[in-house]
Amino acid sequence: MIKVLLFAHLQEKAGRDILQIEDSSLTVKELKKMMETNYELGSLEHVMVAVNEEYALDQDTIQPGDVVALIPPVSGG
Amino acid sequence: MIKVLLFAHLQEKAGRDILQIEDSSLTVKELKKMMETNYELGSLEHVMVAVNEEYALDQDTIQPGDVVALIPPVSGG
Amino acid sequence: MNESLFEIVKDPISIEKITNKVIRNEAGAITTFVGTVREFTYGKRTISLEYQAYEKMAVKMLEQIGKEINDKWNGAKVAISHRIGKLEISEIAVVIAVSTPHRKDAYEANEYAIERIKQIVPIWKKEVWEDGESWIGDQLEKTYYPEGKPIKGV
Amino acid sequence: MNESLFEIVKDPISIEKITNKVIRNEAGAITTFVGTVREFTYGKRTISLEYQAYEKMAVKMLEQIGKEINDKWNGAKVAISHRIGKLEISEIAVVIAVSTPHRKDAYEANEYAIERIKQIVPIWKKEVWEDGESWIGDQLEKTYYPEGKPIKGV
Repeated sequence: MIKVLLFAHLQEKAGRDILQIEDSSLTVKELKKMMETNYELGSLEHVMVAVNEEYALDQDTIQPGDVVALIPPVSGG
Repeated sequence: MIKVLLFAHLQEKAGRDILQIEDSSLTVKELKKMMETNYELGSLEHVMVAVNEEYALDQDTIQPGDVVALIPPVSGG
Repeated sequence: MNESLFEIVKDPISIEKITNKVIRNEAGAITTFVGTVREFTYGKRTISLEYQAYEKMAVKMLEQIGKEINDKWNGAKVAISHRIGKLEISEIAVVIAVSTPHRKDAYEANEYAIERIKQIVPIWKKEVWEDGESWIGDQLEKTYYPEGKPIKGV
Repeated sequence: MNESLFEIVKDPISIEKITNKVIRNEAGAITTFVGTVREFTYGKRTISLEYQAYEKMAVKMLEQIGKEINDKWNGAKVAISHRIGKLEISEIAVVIAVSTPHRKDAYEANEYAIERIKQIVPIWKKEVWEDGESWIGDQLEKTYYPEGKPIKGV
């Protein structure tokens, strides 16, 4: 199982702050595509992905047990 | 009468923080020369002069009643 | 001294407290940046703001910014506190304090910190206006990450 | 609000108090510079410092710096407090707070203020070391004033 954390407008769109997906393993790119298809999150083109609190690249692999976060463009400061 | 205020090492050299000079009127340059000659202040080459709290030029005139200050290179901040 | 130099907080931030974290005998220059909630942005009136963070990762990223600054400016000490939750106009959202032996470094390193916060720290701002509200993204207007993640700072 | 934005003081300076003077609804960025007494300068150990000022003129010059900043950076608000008398290691000598609508201006204007203080404000520092003491002049190592007075800032 992989946990996916949602923030900001993605959290509001999904109506929750965490999703659980059953999958053996997949790439970041695959995860983004799956999120776009299965949940009504809109385009994730400009959304970054963090795996276990580190920014990840499209080709990085996500393993069961990982905590993933979808990071829309940040606006702190 | 013209008041001349002294600060920092000039004050210590002169042993006081204010001098009074009797003079009708003189230029800043003349004042500096007179100070060098009559008081043991050392060279005033790098010392600026303020007249009534404004920086003055060598050729500016000091009138009786003016408050003059000898301003060695500053070191605040 | 067990206090944390990099933190996400829910209560008002004391400028004095954050600045004092970096005051040291050997560093004569300290710069503090204070970011407050502005009433008008491009003519639009903000009523209040709400900040949300991925807290654990945000703290990690703030720590990373501290490390980057130490690599770039010798002898710098950095403390950053970012507040989240609802903030009113004029309230403090972020305080960055940097001390260095030399003055120029304190300004440069501090400005670097705020730029990096706006690039890599997972914090989001929701603006509430008189006629609606919206999550604000992309303050730097650089949504495109060619590497798929923020550019490395070092 | 009757408080003074530019002042020479004899008691410890509160960073928070000076910074609060410039916080405004319309300015989202505040930079604060804090200058403290450094223990070591070029390897020489300082025990304590004494600052002396030509107070009336010093306040006037601080006000002038404020005006120069307003001419150069639109919508900036500046507050400067400089302490005089005897100061111990790590104590605060000067606090400069600048608020501006835009971040970059707040850094630039603040750095301009400290540079100008070191040029035109009649304040002098006496350093006390283990083996003696001396009035320090010319922190910028620019003793030569071709015009006979400091170069105009504007």
